[in-house]
Amino acid sequence: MKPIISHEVFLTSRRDLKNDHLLLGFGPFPGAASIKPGQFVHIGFRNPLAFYRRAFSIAGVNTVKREIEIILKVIGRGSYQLSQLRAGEGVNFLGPLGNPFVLPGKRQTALMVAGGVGYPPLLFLAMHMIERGYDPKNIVFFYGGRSSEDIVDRARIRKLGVRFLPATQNGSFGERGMITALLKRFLSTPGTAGSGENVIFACGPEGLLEAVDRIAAEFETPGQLALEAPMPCGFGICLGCVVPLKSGGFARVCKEGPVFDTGTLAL
Amino acid sequence: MKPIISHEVFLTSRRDLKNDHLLLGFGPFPGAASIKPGQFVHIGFRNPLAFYRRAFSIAGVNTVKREIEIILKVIGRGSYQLSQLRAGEGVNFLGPLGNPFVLPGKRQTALMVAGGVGYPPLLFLAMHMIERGYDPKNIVFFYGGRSSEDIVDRARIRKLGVRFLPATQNGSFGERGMITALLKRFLSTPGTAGSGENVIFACGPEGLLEAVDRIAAEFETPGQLALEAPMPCGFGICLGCVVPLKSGGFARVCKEGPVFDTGTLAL
Amino acid sequence: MNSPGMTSARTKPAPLNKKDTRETPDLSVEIAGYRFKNPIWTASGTCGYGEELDTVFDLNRLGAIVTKSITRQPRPGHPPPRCSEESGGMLNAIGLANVGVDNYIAEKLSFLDGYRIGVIVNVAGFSFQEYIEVCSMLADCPRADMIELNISCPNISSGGIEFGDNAKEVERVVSAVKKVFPRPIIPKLSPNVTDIAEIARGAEAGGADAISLINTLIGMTVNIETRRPTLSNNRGGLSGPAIKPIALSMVNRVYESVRVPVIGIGGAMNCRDVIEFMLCGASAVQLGTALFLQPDLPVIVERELKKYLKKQKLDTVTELIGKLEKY
Amino acid sequence: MNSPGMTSARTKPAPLNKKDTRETPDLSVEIAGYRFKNPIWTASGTCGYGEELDTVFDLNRLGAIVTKSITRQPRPGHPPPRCSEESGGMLNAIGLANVGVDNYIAEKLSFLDGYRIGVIVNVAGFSFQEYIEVCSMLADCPRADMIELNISCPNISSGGIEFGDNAKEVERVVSAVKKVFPRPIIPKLSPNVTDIAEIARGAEAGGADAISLINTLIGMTVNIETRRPTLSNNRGGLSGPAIKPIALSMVNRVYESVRVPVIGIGGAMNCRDVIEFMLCGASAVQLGTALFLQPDLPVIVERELKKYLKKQKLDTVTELIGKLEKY
Ligand SMILES: Cc1cc2nc3c(=O)[nH]c(=O)nc-3n(C[C@H](O)[C@H](O)[C@H](O)COP(=O)(O)OP(=O)(O)OC[C@H]3O[C@@H](n4cnc5c(N)ncnc54)[C@H](O)[C@@H]3O)c2cc1C
Ligand SMILES: Cc1cc2nc3c(=O)[nH]c(=O)nc-3n(C[C@H](O)[C@H](O)[C@H](O)COP(=O)(O)OP(=O)(O)OC[C@H]3O[C@@H](n4cnc5c(N)ncnc54)[C@H](O)[C@@H]3O)c2cc1C
Ligand SMILES: Cc1cc2nc3c(=O)[nH]c(=O)nc-3n(C[C@H](O)[C@H](O)[C@H](O)COP(=O)(O)O)c2cc1C
Ligand SMILES: Cc1cc2nc3c(=O)[nH]c(=O)nc-3n(C[C@H](O)[C@H](O)[C@H](O)COP(=O)(O)O)c2cc1C
Ligand code: FES
Ligand code: FES
Repeated sequence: MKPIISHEVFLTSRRDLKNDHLLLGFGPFPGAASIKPGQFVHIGFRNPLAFYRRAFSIAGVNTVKREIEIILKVIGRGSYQLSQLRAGEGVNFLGPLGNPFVLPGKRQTALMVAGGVGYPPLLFLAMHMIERGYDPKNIVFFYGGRSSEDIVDRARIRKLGVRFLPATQNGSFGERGMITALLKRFLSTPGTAGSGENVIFACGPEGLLEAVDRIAAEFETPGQLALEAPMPCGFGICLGCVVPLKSGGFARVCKEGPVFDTGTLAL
Repeated sequence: MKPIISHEVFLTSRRDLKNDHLLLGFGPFPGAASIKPGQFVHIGFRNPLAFYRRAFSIAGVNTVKREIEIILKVIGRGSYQLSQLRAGEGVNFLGPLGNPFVLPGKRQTALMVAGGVGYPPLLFLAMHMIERGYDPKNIVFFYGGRSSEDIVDRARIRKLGVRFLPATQNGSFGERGMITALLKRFLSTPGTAGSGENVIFACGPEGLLEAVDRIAAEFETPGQLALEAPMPCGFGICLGCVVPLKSGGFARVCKEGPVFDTGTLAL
Repeated sequence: MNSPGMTSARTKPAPLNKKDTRETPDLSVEIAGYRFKNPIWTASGTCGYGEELDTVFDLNRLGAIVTKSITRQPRPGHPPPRCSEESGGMLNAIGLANVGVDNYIAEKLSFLDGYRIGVIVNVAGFSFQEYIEVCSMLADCPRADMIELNISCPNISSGGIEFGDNAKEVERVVSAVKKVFPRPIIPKLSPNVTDIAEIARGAEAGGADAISLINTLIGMTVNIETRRPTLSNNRGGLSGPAIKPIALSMVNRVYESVRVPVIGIGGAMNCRDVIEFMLCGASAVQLGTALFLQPDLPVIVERELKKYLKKQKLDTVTELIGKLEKY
Repeated sequence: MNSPGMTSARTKPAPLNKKDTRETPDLSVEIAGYRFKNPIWTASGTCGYGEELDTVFDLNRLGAIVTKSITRQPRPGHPPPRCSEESGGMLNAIGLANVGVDNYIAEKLSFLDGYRIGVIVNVAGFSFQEYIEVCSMLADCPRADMIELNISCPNISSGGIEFGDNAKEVERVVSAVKKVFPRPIIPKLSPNVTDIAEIARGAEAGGADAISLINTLIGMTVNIETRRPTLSNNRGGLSGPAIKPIALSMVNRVYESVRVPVIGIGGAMNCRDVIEFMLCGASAVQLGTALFLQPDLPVIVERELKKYLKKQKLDTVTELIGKLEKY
């Protein structure tokens, strides 16, 4: 088994995105270069306000500075405590944890479906692919939220040169409606899918993942879902983060996941 | 019964004294003007690192700005959390709590005996008396610690014009030895006591208070001791902070104290 | 029933035809034939006899106050250290320090005279006789609306086993005090037992009008420098948020096991916790250790509880009681 | 005794003439005739079967590992949510998810072969028969140095009352498994009982070689938006620092009530806590929930324990055991 690194890292950068979202950089993290999109870190504090550690998808790496980026939305105790960190203050990173996304073929079209604060691992996935020579035009970035406010970090997404398809439930930005409805329409419209086959990558709230799972089945499109679950340990020892499998039994989100193929989970 | 004020106050000033001591100012506190030396505030945090509130002697008031000063030494969770506060951040003050020192007669000599971080209420007492027209020469400020490091805030004490008699156990500042030995020598030396009678005011570790209590009895000198005790509530409802009385039974440090006459406690 | 602020329902519940003039949402709850203006009470030993708390907020805001355990004779309590700070809570071994029932009646109870709140007098004892004596002395004090019976006390005559450890003993002591005290009796259960439901049924069989739980859990910690326990009594009682899950589970067990109302106690620190207790079956919730950290908490809970009910479109707080949807 | 890393003392304790070559301070402890290199163990259900933890630190640093409860058949465990985060701890209702004893022996136990640590296999069951079957299968596995018996399981045949709730039942199940397993048996006690000392004496009467405690406390919490319990099993077990005072008190009670060694469990989060448990009477201490927050904690505790002993001028950690100075 690959060693799990428990490492003290320090806040190196901080950028306020809008709507209580923050981009935080931490380093030095020796293993930064080998981190892959879909993996996460489990963050511990010296004087934690909450009891568990908190898991955050890796949203980017700087392999030169050996830094890791995460993007978070301030919601409760854990994210609040992160938001209060000052430059140079330390936290403990346990990671990288979990299985990454499996990259698509270079000629496939990657349909990334992000819901709310589920976008960070997909942003990382897109950047990672483009760095590795994937054509940005073969990436479609679906990004849904309740209103315009929820669609943050637009500039960075646009700069990648991917096809950006936002949707909001109140229509205040992008299409009006659920992002999964947009995905479905996309898949139903002949010609829009580009030259190759499609592969779906999704991360977001439970409802979104369920819908994507159904759509992937309906359109016989392969897909990968990045799950979240409360994680007491984050590295497989507590059996607390399980998700039921279609085949019966359970899988640990932190260990067998957080990325699962569509069609495998009993969502 | 006087109302207990539970009040949100904000950090308004901060000065690093040496040896992990900090002077913090908080306001606005409507009752600031009526606060008396010996009283304390019980400080609560929004996201406390420790379970109890933490009690701090009031070390000074600014009645114009309606601000309260406390002086703390960073020791554990509570004092650490205070030390991490940023300007403008809020805490909850419960107070002013407890009974103040009873001021001496104007012609008496006030022998203030401070041990380590017990000096803040005595500093406040000295300032308070001088503001009220007491002659600084009638105040003798005994201040003991293990080494020179422990004797902080010297400039402010000297500026008051009081007689400053420090002592350290290793002799690195002031006299060598226990501050209570110095007090005893002072009381034994004819003439040093000034024109009037003496009254002792003491605050510091348990050993110091015990010794002062004995010395006060030996020299038949009236005295007042400001006690500390772990305080679950700070305002008399838990009965958790008691100290045994010579007359039998117990007194609550937070309610009947924290200031007690010498000779009354079974230390 | 002549206690101010409450409507007796000994004969029958007060006609509720003034419902329309009641505030919405309505926070009042009925327990043992009495109507309390809200389900927010303070727990015995954490609010003294009321005087100190009244300097922080107007006691009239409470549904009821449960005063510090009283015994036949005054007790000084244990020597310090009596309390120790723990993760998510505290240990206490106050040692039932109290002024004794005579002084209580003469000095303390009268302080509460003017208040329109329920006054529940918590009574402790070290023998059957002591419980009976204290309760019968309170029978003649109309301001003592109800008695909460602290049965987490060692029964000296039976070798120090706690009354609350045994369902038969609980039944016996409850039925004995029922005979001498004409108003409701609320036994307060100890959580340090194998089967809380059995104890609760014992209390009910003895004639309990309601049941409150939980008292503290027995605990101990050690100062590793001095190698001594952190309490002079060696052991103490654990309270605070640390015990909330245990309390909720027991409240729910008891709610499902008896027919009398249940009063929830244990680690409630905010309005969410109070709602949790009510969903688990509590008709009222006592705030205890939380008062040390935030003495004006009852007022805050009252406000937030109303907000929650409005958001949930509920007219009355009673619609929460026991409405947990179990898996 | 051929388990690596331990010296058998079935016949007599290994001669300690190599004392001078031992490290000072000496962290080794002797329990049930075995010598463990240190008193820092990991608790069942919080360290899996060891594989994952070994990626964080070298398992050889442990005194012993206690593996996840195994049953006769594989069990998938309860559906999610299985855990809920609480103040100072967590609730879990994993539901004894495990690979079953066959797979355990075939796949999991062998992983620990190369390690010079004590391997303590935790066994759970829903009937006497199940305990006996699983334990007798382990009898032939030399790597299973000892068995820890998880008796906090409902006894299906006696209406679901937990084995651990009744001293007679505990005695019966312990003496039954003693007959089929030739090495030490350590019953692990449930704290959800009125008199832990009575249960411990039952375990000792059944032939327990040591006693470990405590398992989790029964608890429940509620999501006030959905009105559902936070766990699919409704109730779960409370662990973490919240329960430490309860655990210490019970460890001390049991230490004073039996002659066999006691293993302390419950909310130990750091070296200070481990020392508290030892002062209360524990010969070894299991780290549980703490591993989720700080998986390399055992290594840190080992280092700090040595420092503490040096500062206290103690040559061996055994000088701490039970050295609490009570009031
Ligand atoms: C693999 C993984 C990746 C994640 N990546 C990100 C990310 O990139 N950006 C981001 O903002 N957040 C991410 N999260 C969510 C994050 O871990 C926190 O749950 C979130 O920040 C809210 O925590 P809080 O302490 O602020 O809120 P609180 O409300 O105080 O705490 C959340 C509580 O809810 C529980 N919980 C319930 N549902 C979930 C869930 N779906 N996930 C985690 N905990 C849950 C937790 O156990 C905890 O008790 C991720 C979670 C996981 C498991
Ligand atoms: C009336 C009063 C006035 C005080 N004035 C000052 C002051 O002016 N400046 C200052 O620095 N400190 C003062 N203290 C002490 C202060 O309240 C804290 O105890 C101190 O800051 C250490 O707390 P901590 O959380 O940092 O350390 P920790 O070690 O984390 O906490 C202290 C712990 O020890 C317990 N404890 C043991 N002995 C005492 C004791 N003598 N007093 C309080 N708690 C104790 C507490 O309950 C708590 O659990 C005062 C205490 C009291 C009661
Ligand atoms: C300092 C203190 C003193 C207490 N004294 C009493 C008492 O005299 N009688 C009693 O029945 N319960 C007493 N209790 C128990 C509380 O009433 C309550 O049952 C328990 O603390 C759990 O609730 P909490 O966690 O909200 O505090 C006391 C609790 C504390 C913390
Ligand atoms: C997630 C989890 C799973 C557990 N599984 C088991 C188990 O399978 N068998 C067992 O005997 N105890 C089990 N326990 C109980 C622990 O071994 C330990 O007794 C308890 O958690 C108290 O210690 P702690 O507070 O240090 O965690 C489990 C505890 C947790 C938190
Ligand atoms: S969080 Fe513990 S197994 Fe996944
Ligand atoms: S701290 Fe509660 S009575 Fe003094």
